[in-house]
Amino acid sequence: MMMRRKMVLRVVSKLLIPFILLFALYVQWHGDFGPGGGFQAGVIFASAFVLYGLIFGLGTLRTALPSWLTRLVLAAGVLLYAGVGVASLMLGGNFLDYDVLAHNPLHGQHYGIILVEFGVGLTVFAGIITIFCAFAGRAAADVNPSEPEQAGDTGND
Amino acid sequence: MTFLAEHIAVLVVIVPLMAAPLCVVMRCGVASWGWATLVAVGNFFLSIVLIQHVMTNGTIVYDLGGWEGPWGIVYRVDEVGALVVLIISAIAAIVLPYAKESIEREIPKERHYLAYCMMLLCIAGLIGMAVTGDAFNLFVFLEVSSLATYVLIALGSDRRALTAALRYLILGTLGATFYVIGLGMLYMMTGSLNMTDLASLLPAVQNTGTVHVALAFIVVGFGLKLALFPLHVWLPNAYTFAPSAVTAFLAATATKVAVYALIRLIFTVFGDVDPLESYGVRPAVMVLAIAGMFAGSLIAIYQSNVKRLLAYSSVAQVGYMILGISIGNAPAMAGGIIHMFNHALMKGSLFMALGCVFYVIGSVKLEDMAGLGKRMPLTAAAIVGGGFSLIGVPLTVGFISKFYLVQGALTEGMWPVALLIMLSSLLAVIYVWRVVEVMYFRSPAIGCEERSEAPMSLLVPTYVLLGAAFWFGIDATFTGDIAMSAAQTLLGGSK
Amino acid sequence: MIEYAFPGLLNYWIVFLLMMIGLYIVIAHENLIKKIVGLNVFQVSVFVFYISMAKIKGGTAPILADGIEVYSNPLPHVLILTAIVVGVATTALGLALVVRIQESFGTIEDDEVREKEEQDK
Amino acid sequence: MNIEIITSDLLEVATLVIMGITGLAIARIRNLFAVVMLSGIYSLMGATLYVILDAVDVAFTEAAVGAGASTVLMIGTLALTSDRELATPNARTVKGIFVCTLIFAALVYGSFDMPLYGDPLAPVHQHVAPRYLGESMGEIGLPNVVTSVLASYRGYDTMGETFVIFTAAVGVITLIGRARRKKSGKDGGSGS
Amino acid sequence: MSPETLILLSLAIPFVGSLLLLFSGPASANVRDGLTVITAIVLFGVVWHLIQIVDAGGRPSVTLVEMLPGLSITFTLEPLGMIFAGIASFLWIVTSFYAFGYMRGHHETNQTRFFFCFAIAIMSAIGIAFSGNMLTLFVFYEVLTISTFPLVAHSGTDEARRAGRVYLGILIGTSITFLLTAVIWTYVEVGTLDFRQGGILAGNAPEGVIAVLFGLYIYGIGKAALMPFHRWLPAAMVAPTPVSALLHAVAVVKAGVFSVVKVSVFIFGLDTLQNTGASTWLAYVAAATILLSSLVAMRKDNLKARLAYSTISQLSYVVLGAMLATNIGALGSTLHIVMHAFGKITLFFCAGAIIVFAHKTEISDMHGLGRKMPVTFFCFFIAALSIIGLPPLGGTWSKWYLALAAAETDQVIFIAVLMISSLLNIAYLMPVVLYGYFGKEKPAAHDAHDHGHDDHGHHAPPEHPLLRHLTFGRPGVAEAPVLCLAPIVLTTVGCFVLFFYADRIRIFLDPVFGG
Repeated sequence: MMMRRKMVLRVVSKLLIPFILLFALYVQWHGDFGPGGGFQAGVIFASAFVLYGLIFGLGTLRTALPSWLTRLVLAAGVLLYAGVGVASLMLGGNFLDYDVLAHNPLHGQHYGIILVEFGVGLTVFAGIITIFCAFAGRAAADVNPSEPEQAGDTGND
Repeated sequence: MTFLAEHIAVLVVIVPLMAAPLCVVMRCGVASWGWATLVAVGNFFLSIVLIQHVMTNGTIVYDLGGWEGPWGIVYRVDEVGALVVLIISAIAAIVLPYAKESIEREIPKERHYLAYCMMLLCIAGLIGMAVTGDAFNLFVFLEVSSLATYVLIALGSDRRALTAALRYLILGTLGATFYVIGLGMLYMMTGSLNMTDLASLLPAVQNTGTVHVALAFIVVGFGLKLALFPLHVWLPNAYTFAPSAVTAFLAATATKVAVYALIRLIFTVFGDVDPLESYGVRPAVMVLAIAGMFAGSLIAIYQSNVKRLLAYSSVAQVGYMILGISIGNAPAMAGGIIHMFNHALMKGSLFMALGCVFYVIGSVKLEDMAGLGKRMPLTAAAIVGGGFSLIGVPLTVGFISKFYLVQGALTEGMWPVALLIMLSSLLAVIYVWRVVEVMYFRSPAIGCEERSEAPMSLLVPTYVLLGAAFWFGIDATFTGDIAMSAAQTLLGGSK
Repeated sequence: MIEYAFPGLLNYWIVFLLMMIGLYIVIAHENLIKKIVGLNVFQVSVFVFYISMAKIKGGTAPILADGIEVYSNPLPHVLILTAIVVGVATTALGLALVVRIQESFGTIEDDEVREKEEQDK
Repeated sequence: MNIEIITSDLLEVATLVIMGITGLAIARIRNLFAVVMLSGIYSLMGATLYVILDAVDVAFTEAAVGAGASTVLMIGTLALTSDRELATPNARTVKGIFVCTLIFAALVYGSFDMPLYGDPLAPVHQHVAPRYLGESMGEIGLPNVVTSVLASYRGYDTMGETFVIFTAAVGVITLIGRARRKKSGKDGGSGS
Repeated sequence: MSPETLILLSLAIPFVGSLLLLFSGPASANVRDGLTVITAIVLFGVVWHLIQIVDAGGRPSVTLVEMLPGLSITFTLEPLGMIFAGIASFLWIVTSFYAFGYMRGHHETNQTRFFFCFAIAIMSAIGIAFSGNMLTLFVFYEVLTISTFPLVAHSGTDEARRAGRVYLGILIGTSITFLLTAVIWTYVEVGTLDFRQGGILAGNAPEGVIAVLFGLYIYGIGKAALMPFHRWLPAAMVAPTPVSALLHAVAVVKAGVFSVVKVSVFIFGLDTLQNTGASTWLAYVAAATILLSSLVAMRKDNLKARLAYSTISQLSYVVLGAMLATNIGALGSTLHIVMHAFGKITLFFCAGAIIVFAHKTEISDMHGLGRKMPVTFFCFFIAALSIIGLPPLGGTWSKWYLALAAAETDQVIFIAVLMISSLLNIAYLMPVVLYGYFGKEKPAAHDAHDHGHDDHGHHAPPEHPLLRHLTFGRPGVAEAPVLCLAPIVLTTVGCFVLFFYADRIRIFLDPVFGG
């Protein structure tokens, strides 16, 4: 583990991470009223995990967030967004017409926006984690001399 | 059925778009392939419904989110748009069945499902570009398709695929950003992003420097995406080193969609009067188009890698499309439009045939293809057939395009242009014939004389597309009608 | 119109200059990471251009509140939110490609890569 | 003239100038680590500027993404490659300066007909935007107009944007992801 | 069967035949050759039937496909085309027999591809003959070019490939650059491409356009081998002799000049050409081609090359007739298509027989060969006389009408050209015969060739009786085998017969040139 001995970092980050997550949730659900929304929330939420990964190692992060899970979340986010659109199609509106989601168009809009923002948040969160892990995983492989990369190779898997 | 008819414009986009995440969830190459193929074929039928609907009921305007333009995003599908959607989904429905064997040979197994996911995203992005009526939405879907394209190209088995993808990424992003700058200026002058709305607002500010510069930026931006000479530098390597199935798909669709988007922007957004004329850029565009026709063909003649040869030929063919637009009368414009369709058919089938070659002999270098006529008679015949189309031999689609183009040039009295078109076809004869000669009149290298044809799963899709290239060359009424009426609509503003 | 005399168009010109710095980095530098940084600079400058045009002097952020009359235009903000995301997505992909190029060619200088490509022929 | 407005304008121009200096530094410096840091600072300055220009949502995003995520990714890339840039050939410099000057001239030419900065009568403030500002409360019911436009009026764009992120993430896995079967024993290798 | 069906049938027969022999070819050479003959005979039967229908005044027409409104693949029969179709299909039978003897005697490879392309070439010749509009003609014109390319490059040697490139380059180059431009231009001017008696451009286009268009057409039809686009024809002589005989003496080149006549008559109208004078300068070009290529022919020692230049010269007779733009001139042209076809195919057959069975290609090596191959040389002599234009041989009539036309238009210079050309014909054709009969054999050269021949014999399987040298029971005679000799004799007889039937052909053509 690269940072096993850095006690201060470990303690501070352990304290910090819950607050970051909380802030992300606030940004996610408060975006309708102030600045913020799914996108920013997703990034912040992910940053907490990135921090975790940096301090405690990629393997530990992957135990908490296995790759199948991030992929599932990644797909679930976009599908949730598009799914809201399909739902409004099914309910007789145009694609992404939230008016039909509830009896009152205003409520419908509200539900719709909350749902799609959530979808955005999920995808962005999972996306950033995925990208980070890919780069970090590559770095971990890079220091491993047992796997020389051949020129012209499509890549090792 | 009314549901289908009502929402068909958006369905053609979201079906492949929503299918893509499922591929990632599956994590299984064969299952993803089956799923992607199913979706592509389904989408092909949807696009047939779409074009029928457009042809009977006229242009579809679909308000996404129920917000009408210019406040929301609208989809606006006219005849050409529907034709472009049909091209994309038809090519996808043919390339995907083909892709299985080809991708299994060229891409490591763990990445298959990712490749299919990217394929679906690319399809959705391209279709989204074709149907949108919102100038900024165009950018978003341009990026969806572009990002997927970069990844697909980088999957090629040669390491040069990586650099090809990165260079394309850099130039493509520059192009897209140029477009965004141009669009920003238009928005600044009009306050709208909706294409129809822009068209009605632009005449008032048409003579401002801002709008002129905006047009220039949009043309350069899309010029990069559609490989307009001399902005084509990314294309040859990208097509050469991408996996065969990807090359076939991209060559058949990507540049055409960009051309179509440019046509839309120039003629419907700027189109209150003939924009090329009123902005005084007709000669420049025409010169670039002709230069592209000749430069592309001339460079193609000297290539020793056949994929690369065809890639340069694509640069030349894009020149034809742009030339058709720049001449500015209905037949020439129809020629440009119909060539988008026709070129998709011929280049698609040619690259698929080359994929067969690569599958069997592991190379597409000219010298390695010696004696191919004997070793792989069906594949070689397909290459010859596609080559005829490139030349523009009658009864192939290439002839129809050239007929319209030359007709347009002559109607306008530009007979030197007509002669130049013909001369550039001669260059096509030369590069096609180089390949044919090597395949049929040179003996194969020692040790590979025996016959070994590509598997049926590769050959059948190739021949389906090739058959289409002949079918629409023999009976061009369908495509000709659409192109002609679309051309008249596009130019309608100028009369 | 005196209150619009400053900065007038000056800020747009500076923004254009910023764009050109980005573009220059993309064109003139061989290092692939630097090219991608250049793309970023270019794009951020374009974003600034959009956001600048949305501004109304004396306006406030478009979050509706009582007692405020003048809001800046929210639409470019939305567009740029999207564009930022697209930008970072492109950057991520570009960097992934750079990593692969480094692994395959052993360098990320475009001219050196090109030399090695010549040898592949 | 309102003193607040003048301050804001001065602040804006000053920030732009700082960004310009940062940009030039990025172009000149050959230590890539510094370049990446400067690039982050450039984004951060951009975010500051967005706040001045009333675009708080954008500023928030730019700070999180441009200054945060992008920089992390770039540093990650540097760790995998090298942090020195070699000298640039002169021919390229000349070409770059030539092209950029040309485009700059075009842009400046185009700017002469633009509405002045901050003009409330500019077309952008007349056509579509007033409807968002005026009607969104009644149609959507949210005070943050940016959210209304983002998620509802132009919700489809946002969906496209989400798919862009999705594409990029999947693309990155495709390019540099590692398969499950390899290196399961090591802490770093089993990622994505 | 209705005439319409017959039209399609006559295109389908060679096509289907070609496909059949493509698949049967590898199985058995005899089956393949049998198929070729049957296809050829059936085709001629159908064409002959159609000729009679046309003679009776029928003008059947059928549209195969409509590519775009106003652009269709249409076949319409009229006498001019029937003449061409008749010659091509009749001579195909003859050539088939000859080709078996030749190809087997020569032990050629890739025979299946050879006969396949041959059949496709014949199909396109028929298509050209039947075409009802300019587009159809153009389509089949191109198919003919492409299908004959493999025949030219047949041997696959560097020389053959180079020749193939010249062949394709000139023919495709001219046809795409000039002819296609002209076709589309015509369409732009008048909105139709249908052949019509009196011409579709007549009165529908400005004079300047007509002049330019006509030039484009005539030079676009590279197969007419008008100078300076004649180089492909000598180049094509690397092909096996049956190809040179049927295609480069009959089908391909005649397709070219036939197209010239057809364009002059049905697109422009002879009256239009006469009134605008658009064709005058081309008449001079044709005259120059006649003389120049005759002069070149005299200097060629290679027999096939000499015949090739002779063909170029003779083709320009046809072009000249059309350029004179009178009915008599055009009639002379059409007749010359027929007469020259029989004469030249005989000459090529003879040349082929000499190449295969005496292994001589250069005229200077043929001294005394007439004594060894008496029949071949006699036939060569007769055919040469027909080309020169002496009675009682077919060639007389065509030159007669051409001269008449020149006189009619008061262009005496062309009469002089025809006369000089006839003298030149004598000068380059007669020496072959004279050397053959009266020259002294060169022993050294003879030995070398004989040796080569023996070599052949070693590797070749036992020869079929039809492929054995005929000796007529006389020592020193080693005549070509029956399979080759019979076609030669037949076409020679044809030259005679045509002298007596020329008027019948004129009557047949009356509906076109009757005015």
